[in-house]
Amino acid sequence: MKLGIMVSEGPYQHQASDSAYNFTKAALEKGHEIFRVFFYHDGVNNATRLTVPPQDDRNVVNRWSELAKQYNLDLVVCIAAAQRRGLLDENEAKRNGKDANNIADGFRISGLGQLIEAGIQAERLVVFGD
Amino acid sequence: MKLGIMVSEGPYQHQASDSAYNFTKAALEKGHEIFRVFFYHDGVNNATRLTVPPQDDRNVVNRWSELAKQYNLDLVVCIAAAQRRGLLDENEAKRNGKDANNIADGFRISGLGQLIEAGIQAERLVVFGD
Amino acid sequence: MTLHTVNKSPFETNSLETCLRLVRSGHNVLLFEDGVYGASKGTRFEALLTEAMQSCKIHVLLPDFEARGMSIDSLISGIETVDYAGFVNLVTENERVQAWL
Amino acid sequence: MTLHTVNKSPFETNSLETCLRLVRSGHNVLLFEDGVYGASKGTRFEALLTEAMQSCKIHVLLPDFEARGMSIDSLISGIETVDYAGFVNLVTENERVQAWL
Amino acid sequence: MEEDGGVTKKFLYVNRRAPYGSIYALESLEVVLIGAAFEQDVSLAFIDDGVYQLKKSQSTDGIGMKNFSPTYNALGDYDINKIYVDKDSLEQRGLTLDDLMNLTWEDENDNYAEKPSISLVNSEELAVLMEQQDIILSF
Amino acid sequence: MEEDGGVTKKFLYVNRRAPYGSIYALESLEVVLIGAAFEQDVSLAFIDDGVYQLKKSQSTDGIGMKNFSPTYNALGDYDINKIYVDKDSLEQRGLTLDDLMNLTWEDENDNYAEKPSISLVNSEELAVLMEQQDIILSF
Repeated sequence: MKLGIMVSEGPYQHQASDSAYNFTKAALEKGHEIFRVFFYHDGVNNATRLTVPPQDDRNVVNRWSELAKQYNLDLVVCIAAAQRRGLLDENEAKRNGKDANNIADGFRISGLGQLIEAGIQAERLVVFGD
Repeated sequence: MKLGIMVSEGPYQHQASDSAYNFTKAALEKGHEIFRVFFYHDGVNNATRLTVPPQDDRNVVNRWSELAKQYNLDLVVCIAAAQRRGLLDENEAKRNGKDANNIADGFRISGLGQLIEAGIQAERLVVFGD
Repeated sequence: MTLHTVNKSPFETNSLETCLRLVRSGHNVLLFEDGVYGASKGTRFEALLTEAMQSCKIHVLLPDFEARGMSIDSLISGIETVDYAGFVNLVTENERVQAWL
Repeated sequence: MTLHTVNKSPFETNSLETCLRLVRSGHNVLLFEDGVYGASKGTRFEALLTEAMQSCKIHVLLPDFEARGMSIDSLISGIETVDYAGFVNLVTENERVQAWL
Repeated sequence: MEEDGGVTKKFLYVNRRAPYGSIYALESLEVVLIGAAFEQDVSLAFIDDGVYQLKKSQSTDGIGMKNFSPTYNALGDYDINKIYVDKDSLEQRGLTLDDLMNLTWEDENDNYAEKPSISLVNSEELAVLMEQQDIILSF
Repeated sequence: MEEDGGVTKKFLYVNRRAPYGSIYALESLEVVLIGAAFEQDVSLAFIDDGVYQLKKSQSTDGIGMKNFSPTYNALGDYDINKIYVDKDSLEQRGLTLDDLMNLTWEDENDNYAEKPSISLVNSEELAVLMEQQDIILSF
């Protein structure tokens, strides 16, 4: 079945991203298709490549990047939420006159329409938040 | 009186940073001393210079930077919480092999001892969180 | 048929109570994250869940329950345990998912 | 003398109730952010606050109350309004601040 | 939208948080407005503290945040006129319909008559409404 | 610590959240451990869902997060042995002291006898305790 996922909280502060990851991985392993994972609200903070978690803890960002690579996942970060919170890719940094960007491999920035599209295209949409 | 402030949530997602800012500003305008503002948990995200909030909204990060400049405030970001969440200064980026940093003017990264010290030195400690 | 997910402790927020007020007969409810605390015997939520189970099924995500040191022995009778694969099945077997954040 | 701050809606979380269970005579309580909803007349929290005011003072942060469209007319009688400067005064006049997040 | 092959689904946005204390109310509204372009069958539900989002007379000058409540008035122009308010939640909070903004839409099939967008619903009606949806977005 | 001029203050860490669902429990513990070096008069209170932080038998393999509950056992080694658990909160959750980890410390003034660190307190005792503090950190 074709599933859509929305993640509304950042890494570590709440369990939402962990739950979404464990759910997505289980769905993929069962042979389901993940149409898109959409990161909204503080969820956009899952997409920064600048995290340095403790050695004995999980790496939330890398885990998403690796899952995206393995399964060719579409990880989309909401542009409006990302701008508010300081999550930029190279283009966005340039466009907004910022001297750095921080997006991690496997994520892309796009509009809220991508969330609606996920709702239309996917057969189920599952929301993970606080 | 000498006050300490702790901010536990990031910009925009919760009102904590707004409340802490409005409180701090009012305290300074009344002639109180702010010993330190300590950013912990997702509060570290208040210190990124990469935010691009909508034109008609407040700029949470710049507001802190400007208040720091005007009153010579000590804005301290917890290093452990910052590493988990991807908030780095130039040194931290270098030390951790990251190709970018994102700290804003007026903030500095330091250890949790700075929070304890604020508790010891300040006459009151006020916590703003979710 | 709807899958309702509850990820908050019923002692801290009103999510479980509102969910159970609006759940319909035949629906499924999944308790996960801090929501699993509602699945334990001997609290004021036991009666609420037991009553809900007259018409619905209640599930608890076992990995979250175990993470928090809760023992299967303390599970309210009638609540079923699932792992993440079981969570996925609940999502696909129900027609929609409603998250009570 | 302690200043207790409550920033959560009492309808959503248990912060106000726990605060009022543990507040001592002569203490001050400040409702701010979503906590201001507790200051309105005509809800199940009115009796709780009115009882607490037998021994404590309850304050509400007016800017937060007004932001949410709540009118002074709806304020439970006896609750005092403060602005941010008044919040600062409450902090300095009490010996410690306890945040009920 | 052509790219979606003309599919029309029933979308419900469920709002259970108060405004300003957290951003969910504002960012939910942003999704609703963007989503309006997709010509889906859209409903909004306000439950628990979500009913406070529609409170009249919001005035945020004192907290330095943007008052986004006037935007709810624009929903009618986007053909979003199915706004369901949970009666129990409203009553628990000591509020009535009169305390909420008067949201309306113009019915082009009825000589552009201005009609109310908000319906008060009881638990049973709300439960039925939720069960009729394809997609439920929770904020 | 010399830089603090030998001041000793009474610090209370108030924990009201369950572990794992959010990070507050873990990051609160990190402050407590760092703070131990400052030789202040430290107490910990566990209220509401905070009491779940001390639950025995936590096992996080299934969720891929680090089980940090064994760290509470180390508190005694840092001379942090005033751990107050709100009795009402514990009872509401159907738990007893036996459901919590057995946290202890060694009393060097009593031939290193192992003594329990946890005290169950009622509302009145807890309220008095809180009123005796200089600094209250809430998580």
